[in-house]
Amino acid sequence: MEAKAHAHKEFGPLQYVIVWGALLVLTAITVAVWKTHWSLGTRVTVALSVATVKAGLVALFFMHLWEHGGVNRLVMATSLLFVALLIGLVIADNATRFEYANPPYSSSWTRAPFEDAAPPLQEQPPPVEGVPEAAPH
Amino acid sequence: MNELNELMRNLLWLPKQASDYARSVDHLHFFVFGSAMIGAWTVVATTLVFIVRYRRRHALQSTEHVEPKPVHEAVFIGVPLALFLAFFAIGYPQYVELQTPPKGASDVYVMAKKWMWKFAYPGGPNSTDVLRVPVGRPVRLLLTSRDVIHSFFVPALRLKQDALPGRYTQTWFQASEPGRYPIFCAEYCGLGHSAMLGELVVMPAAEFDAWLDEQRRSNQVAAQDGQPVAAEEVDIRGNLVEQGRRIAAMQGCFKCHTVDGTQHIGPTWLDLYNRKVKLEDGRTIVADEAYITRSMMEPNAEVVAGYKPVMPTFQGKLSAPEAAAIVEFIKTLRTDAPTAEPQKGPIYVPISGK
Amino acid sequence: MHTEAAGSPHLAHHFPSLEQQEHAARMGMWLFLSTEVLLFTVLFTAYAVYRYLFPVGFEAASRLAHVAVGATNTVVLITSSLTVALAIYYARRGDSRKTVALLAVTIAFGAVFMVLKAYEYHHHFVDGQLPGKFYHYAGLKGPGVSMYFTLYFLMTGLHGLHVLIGMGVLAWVAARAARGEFGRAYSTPVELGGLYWHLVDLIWIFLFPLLYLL
Amino acid sequence: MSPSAASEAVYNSPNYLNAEAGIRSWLTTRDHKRIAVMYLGLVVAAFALGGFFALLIRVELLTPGPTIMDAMTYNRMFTLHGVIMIFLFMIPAIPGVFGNFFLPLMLGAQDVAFPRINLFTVYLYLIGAAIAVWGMIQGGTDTGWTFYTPYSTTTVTTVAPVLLGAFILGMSSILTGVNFIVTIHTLRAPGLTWMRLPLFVWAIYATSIIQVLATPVLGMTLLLVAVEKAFGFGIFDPARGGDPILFQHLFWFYSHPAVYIMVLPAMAVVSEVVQAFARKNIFGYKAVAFSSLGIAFVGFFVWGHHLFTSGQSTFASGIFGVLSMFVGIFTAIKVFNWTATLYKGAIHVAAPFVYFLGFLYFLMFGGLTGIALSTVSLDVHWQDTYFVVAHFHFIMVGATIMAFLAGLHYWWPKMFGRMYSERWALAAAVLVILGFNATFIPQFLLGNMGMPRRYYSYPEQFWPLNVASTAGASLLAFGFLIVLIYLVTSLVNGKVAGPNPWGSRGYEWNTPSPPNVLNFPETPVITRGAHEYQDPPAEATHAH
Repeated sequence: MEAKAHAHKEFGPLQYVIVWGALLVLTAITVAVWKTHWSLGTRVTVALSVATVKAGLVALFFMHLWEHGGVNRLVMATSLLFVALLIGLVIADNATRFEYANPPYSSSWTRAPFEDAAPPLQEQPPPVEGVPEAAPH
Repeated sequence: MNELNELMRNLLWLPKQASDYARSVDHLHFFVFGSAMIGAWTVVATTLVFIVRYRRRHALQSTEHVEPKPVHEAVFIGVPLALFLAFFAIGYPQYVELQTPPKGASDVYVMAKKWMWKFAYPGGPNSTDVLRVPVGRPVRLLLTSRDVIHSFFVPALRLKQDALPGRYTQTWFQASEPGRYPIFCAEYCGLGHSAMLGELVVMPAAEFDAWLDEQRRSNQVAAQDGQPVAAEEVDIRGNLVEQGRRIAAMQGCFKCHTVDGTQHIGPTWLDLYNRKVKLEDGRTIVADEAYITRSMMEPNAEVVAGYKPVMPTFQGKLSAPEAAAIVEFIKTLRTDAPTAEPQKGPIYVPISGK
Repeated sequence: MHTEAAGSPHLAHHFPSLEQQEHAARMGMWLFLSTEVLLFTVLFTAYAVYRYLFPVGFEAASRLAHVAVGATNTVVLITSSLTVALAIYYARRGDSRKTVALLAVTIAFGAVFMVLKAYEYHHHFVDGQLPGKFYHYAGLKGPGVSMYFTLYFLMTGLHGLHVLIGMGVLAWVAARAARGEFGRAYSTPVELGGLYWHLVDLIWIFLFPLLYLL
Repeated sequence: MSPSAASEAVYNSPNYLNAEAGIRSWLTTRDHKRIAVMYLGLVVAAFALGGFFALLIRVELLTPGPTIMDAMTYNRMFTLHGVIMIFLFMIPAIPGVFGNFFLPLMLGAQDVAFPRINLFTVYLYLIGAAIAVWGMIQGGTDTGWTFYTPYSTTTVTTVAPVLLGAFILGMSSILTGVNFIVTIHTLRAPGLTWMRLPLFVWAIYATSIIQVLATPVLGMTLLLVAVEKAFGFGIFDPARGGDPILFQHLFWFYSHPAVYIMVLPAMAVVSEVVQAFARKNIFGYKAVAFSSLGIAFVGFFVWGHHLFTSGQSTFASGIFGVLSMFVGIFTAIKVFNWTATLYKGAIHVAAPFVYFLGFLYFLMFGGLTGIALSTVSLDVHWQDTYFVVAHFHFIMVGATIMAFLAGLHYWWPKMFGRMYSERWALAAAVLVILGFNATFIPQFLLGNMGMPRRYYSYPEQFWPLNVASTAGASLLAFGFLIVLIYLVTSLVNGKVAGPNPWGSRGYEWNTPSPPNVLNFPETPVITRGAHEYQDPPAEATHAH
């Protein structure tokens, strides 16, 4: 890549503008994908991958991790590791617990919970109603 | 083997083992305790030997530079790790067993609220603070809470499970020894946390079946929580004062209010009726029927001075006749009338405008 | 991995040379930024959990977000990141005039961001699309919907607070730059202020798809 | 590097205590040593306050029913005790006092990287402490230091000031951590490679990493609780689809590593003490150094072992359970290496060494009960009982306070230039260790019996052991009182210590006692590791 050739030099305005352009293009891509009718999984994957690439561009070039690197890269990598850890392990718990230990009427309550003797829960939830078809504005 | 079990159990002050599960957990406990003790005291003894053997002979004594060989560190890591993983390898399957109720276990619904336990069996029978189960049959508990997190804890079963508000958790057990065992709340839940006691009664299976049948047949058992007893039922049973006492007990009033004059979380009921009470906001009020009833429905509106506004509302949990019955019961609690002879017939005043 | 840092010639000097001081300051800033990342992680975790538990409610609720405004704001923040990066570039070359001008533009972009954000908030307030118990929008009801707005307001609110702080920091840096305090030898505050601003941008880069597009 | 090599000038220049006079000079100081002394005063005051509440709690538990206070007061009391001891004493104590004082000295630096921020942390500490204590006096929080939702969001007592106070104290802790990490990276003296760093520095480094990465999570979580309580946003509210277990995950993501924030500095101190009093280099330097980082790292993966009975999934409990076993290994490595350090040493049994032995004992038994607790099925019985209370008091009070006292006695002559009374010190050390055992061993047994924690009253069968525990606590309090008295009097009439009364070869002893303002007359050049006690000393031979 072009940036690699300048790895040991400081970036100039031209490089910054190129990164900026790339970020705008990526933003456009996310919005465009959102407008498609692809499956939710695909859209989530694309949106998060694009966000990660954008964040990487900002961190490496605007925030100079590319040139300075060293211990600061380690700091950032460590904190991101712990971010992944916290989110990952908490979700792992929610995804595998006793289904009715999750909040009532969340996705893990797959059927009507129990027989007559179950004490009633505090709030009877309605199903999600009035889902808008597309963005209202 | 059994003697060794009893010896270790008493040595460690553990309560009786009321299930096979409790026994196997204890055996792991003994293994962990024993190996930990051997390991730890070996280190302590080594330290003491070194202190004596290598005591300082003169002030500026020099020492040689000792570096460990890799094998030392490997042993330091390997031995405890093997032991710890062995603990886990035994303990985790036990935990999995506890989390996986067997098919065919009978269900009991456990509802915790400040500060009492309610147990409900399929088909309607329920009880407060006393959980009856048959010996030798698996029982699954489905726990929930009305307010904050509580934790259902039976030391004799080595079993504990939090009860979360608005959702269910589950656990199960199969008691092997008939008897009566205490139930504690193990998750801090406020003023009455330590008074939130219950009792597990393990009965012979036949006795339990008979009890459950009788409960199902009988109208004596009130309907579930949240479905107040109909007014006629109160009337039919006639003895309003006795009824009030029973309702008060079922609703858990005595967790906070005494009837013998002792100060507790809430004001005592003894001599409460027509007493002049000072409120938090400085007003003085006479505790008549209206005030007592208001205190059940909107407990934190007029709090007696010196008490915390911690009482939950009973709006929707007590019907008007039930509330009236409790008032009637309170009226009888007088020091100048030690023999509070239950009055006959319904003499409550219906509360209007509720 | 730490020996690598020890071997670098940078650390061989003991007395805090200007270079070493800059290195220390930059490292301190990065550590501080990592605490900011973990601060937001709490909200990201909550988002992940509730998004997982209430997929239908969240998807429906996110359609109430104003994507056009959000996308515009993304462009605004990305552009402000460019201007602040250029400001640092010129500060290092001792060009105070350009530095101040670029920082002023950055702050202006920040202000635009906040105004657009306020516009969105206003609409959500008017429609009753509010967090938790305040939610009273009749058009959409169901499990997880009010939780989406709880998280929406908490996440964008905390982010907005950071934008305001960032604007304050950059204004202070710009004032110092205007006094000609920075030059080839010393421009650390511009760089640190810029790092903070980039982080604010970086977090928005994730907030935008999570809150508007999923 | 040796005192004799230092220039004459440094001995004639004023030390840090006398350099400037007046309250103002203290309140605006940026000298890391003065900041450390201020921290010492503050944390000792906090400890006294927290200890006083602990005594009241023990007195209340002397009888099964109500003894001296009502249930509400009791609940506030244990909350106060927990919050003060953890946020105001345990977390800042060793980093704030010994970290601040000795980290730059051990690195051969003149100060920490950001001296102004260092002073700022003291003020943050004061502000946070003031808000929290004011809140506890005004409203009296009754949630316990764990602030579990939904209890904390529905209680009638005031919770917000305590949450805010803890948040501000967290900021203080974060900034201290950032400061130390940067200092260790950028201000090491020439020749002081990573593998020559004193072990104290390694452990403080590991502590700082946890402070920086974990504390923000707590701060945000507590703010969410405050927002929830004030506005009802419903993020943890079960009635609005919120998940109370999520709060527990977030809370323990900080609060389990926080345990290592409390114990790693203790390990830092005793690593120095054991080498100085055995006159021997550590056995297995790399193992001890890297196990600190190992604890810091793996310590982040194990928080879920606080949730085995909470409704957490069986799968997640398995992951957290097995990882908890690994975190125990790092502590085991340290214990074995400290013990092996005594081998072929020249051991002098002085007060700091007695505290080291106490530390080793409490850490070992506290640690092993910790391993037992993370053995998943055993935890189900012990969770939220007095067994847990006894376990973490063994680690926190046992290990950490022993190490704090070991460090205080070891470095007292360096910090203040005076010796304390060795005879009183030995007597107090024995008293403290005995009193501590008498307090908490009965609590292990109470936990086995099944007595839940945070109990205001209890059934009769728990009575005898509670009496024993209260008796032990009074012994313990008496021991602490003696320590306080002889240390304070030593400031006035203690023997003048001289630069190195212990003959220690730690880098920090190459300064006069007390050190002068700029620490070293000229930048020291490090040519050997700390605590090398061979003859001839390594520095005498480094010339060729």
